[in-house]
Amino acid sequence: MSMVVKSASVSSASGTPVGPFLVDLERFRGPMDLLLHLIRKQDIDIFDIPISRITSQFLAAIEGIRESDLDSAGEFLEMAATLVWIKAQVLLPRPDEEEDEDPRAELVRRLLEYEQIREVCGLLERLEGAWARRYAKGYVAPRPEARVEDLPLETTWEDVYRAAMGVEPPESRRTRHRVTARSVSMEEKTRLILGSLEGNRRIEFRKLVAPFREKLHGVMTLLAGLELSRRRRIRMRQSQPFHDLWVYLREEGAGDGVVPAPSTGDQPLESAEEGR
Amino acid sequence: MRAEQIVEALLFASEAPIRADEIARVDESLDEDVVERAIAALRTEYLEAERAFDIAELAEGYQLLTRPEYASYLERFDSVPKPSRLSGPALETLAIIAYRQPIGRVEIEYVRGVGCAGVIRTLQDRALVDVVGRGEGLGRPLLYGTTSHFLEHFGFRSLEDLPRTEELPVALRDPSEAILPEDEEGDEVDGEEVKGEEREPGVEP
Amino acid sequence: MRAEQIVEALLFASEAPIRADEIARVDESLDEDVVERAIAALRTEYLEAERAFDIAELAEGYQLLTRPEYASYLERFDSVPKPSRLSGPALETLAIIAYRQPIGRVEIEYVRGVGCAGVIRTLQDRALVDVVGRGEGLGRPLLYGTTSHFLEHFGFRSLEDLPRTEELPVALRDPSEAILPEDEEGDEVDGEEVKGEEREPGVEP
Repeated sequence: MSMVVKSASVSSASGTPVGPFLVDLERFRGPMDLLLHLIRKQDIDIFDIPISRITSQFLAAIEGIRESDLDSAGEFLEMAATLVWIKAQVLLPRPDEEEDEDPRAELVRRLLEYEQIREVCGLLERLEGAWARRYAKGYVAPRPEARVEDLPLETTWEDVYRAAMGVEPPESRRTRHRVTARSVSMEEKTRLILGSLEGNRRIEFRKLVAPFREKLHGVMTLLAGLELSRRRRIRMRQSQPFHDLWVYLREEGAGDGVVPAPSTGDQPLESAEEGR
Repeated sequence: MRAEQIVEALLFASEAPIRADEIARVDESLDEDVVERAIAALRTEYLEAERAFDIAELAEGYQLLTRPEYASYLERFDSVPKPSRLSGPALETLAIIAYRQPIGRVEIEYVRGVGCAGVIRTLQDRALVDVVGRGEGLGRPLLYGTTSHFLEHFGFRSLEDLPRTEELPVALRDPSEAILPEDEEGDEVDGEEVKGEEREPGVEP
Repeated sequence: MRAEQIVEALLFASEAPIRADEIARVDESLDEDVVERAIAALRTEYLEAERAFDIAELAEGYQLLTRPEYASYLERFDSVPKPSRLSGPALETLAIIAYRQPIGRVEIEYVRGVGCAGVIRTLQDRALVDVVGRGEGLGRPLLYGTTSHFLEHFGFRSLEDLPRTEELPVALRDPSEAILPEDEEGDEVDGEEVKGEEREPGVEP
């Protein structure tokens, strides 16, 4: 895929200075790889991930994904949505009926597993290299090849019958397609964002997602938000770590960087990466 | 590294006969004469150690080949029937044909959700299924059914013997149920087939 | 004809590893024990005579291969087929399949965080993995496992030989443990249907 190589720290439209965190997306095999890199590079305790900081850094790193790459970038955006969600879970005051599992736990487990896979890859790569140094006999004098149909067939009726049991009736297949049709469109989320900004200067991203329980809504809302900010209809800003993601309407014809900075000390998303 | 060993490694791994001058090019320690002498030395070694192979001198160069007296074993090895089994997809396709015959390819593909042309051909090669007629619809599609060899192989006297129990999926149990749905589902099958062509440049040459 | 010679001829002529019992079938004078002893004797002979090749034990069989120290000479040679190496994404996917088999595509994608359909097909084309069954869940997803060619490619005798570092998390060691959280499943399947065009990021050039 032709994901644009853009470092996380390339300045934003408003001329935010280049930060210390250079990330070349093309080096990464996917969101897990990127996330693991961010964590390992900063010597972060994987069991106590500063989710706010990592989320900011991750979002900053994928800023450079071009709109034309939206399809292939979906994996990075989905991870972004997951991070934003986890961050929200961590921040949300929760009714303390019961100690819930740390919202980061599943992510940590995935990261550890992925890291192990990468480790195993290293081992396999070395083995592959070692065995590639051993060559088999390169030439075999042509001999008559037995035709497949001449070989005795060992398949039993039990095999066939077992396969018969696995045949899926078309009925259920039909249902499945209906169930799985993507029900959340980006246009829908675009309308939701713009609609919510009618009469409001800004709105919290979390509020846009809150009414919907599925992760997909979060992903699509984030996608729509990114698209709208690309089209310069809105601005997304994130505050200091442990603050929320705010969506601002950009006035028609407004120049860059004229959105008044709110008194809460919010700053552009692009530069929220000073945590090193 | 002795010259004999380098020459032997090259003769062993090469896919085609190679000339002495070609061999000589792989290392500064070699020239054509050295290679020729190494080949002569190897031949003597192989003869004395009664190796099953020898270096043949062909028009195009030298090549390691088994000695002719082992040919009969090699032929026997090839003709020793290696038992083969049907793959998972072939089993599933065979089951669908057995229970729903006569049935066309499009219907089979609809039930399985993937293209089946290759699998059907394998089953035909195996003489387990064959074309038994043509359907009514557009293009008069070929209809497939099981063969007498199918009955023989699985030990049935007739198709009546096929077990038909309640646990059998509906798609196979009820021959009256129309398998093919409306056209939009046909599109699904198409889509799957297109997907089958997709290639991934994930391997280095 | 000595047993060593027959075994040698067969090993010499075979392109892939062959099992002792397969070799034994070519002649009444042979049985598995005789073949194993002949292989041991040949190994000693090759070592003493400093042959450029020896007998490797892999994929539950035996194969004649050059010794690694000749690789640099062979790589310079046109008529020696070049081994091709797997890309990073392909290795990653293969590793997951190897350790978690049988495993479906959705689970693989959950571990890697990226779509894998194309990479899986590449691995299938290279005969390193294959469909080994169907899962229980929605849509009865195809399950993948490694092939005997996978064992050959990495020089394993069996899956038991897969490297197991002490730190491998439980999820890696225990294939029975589900890695998909319940509620996520719907979304994943959904995504899979939509993503017909999915490409693989991070394919190395």
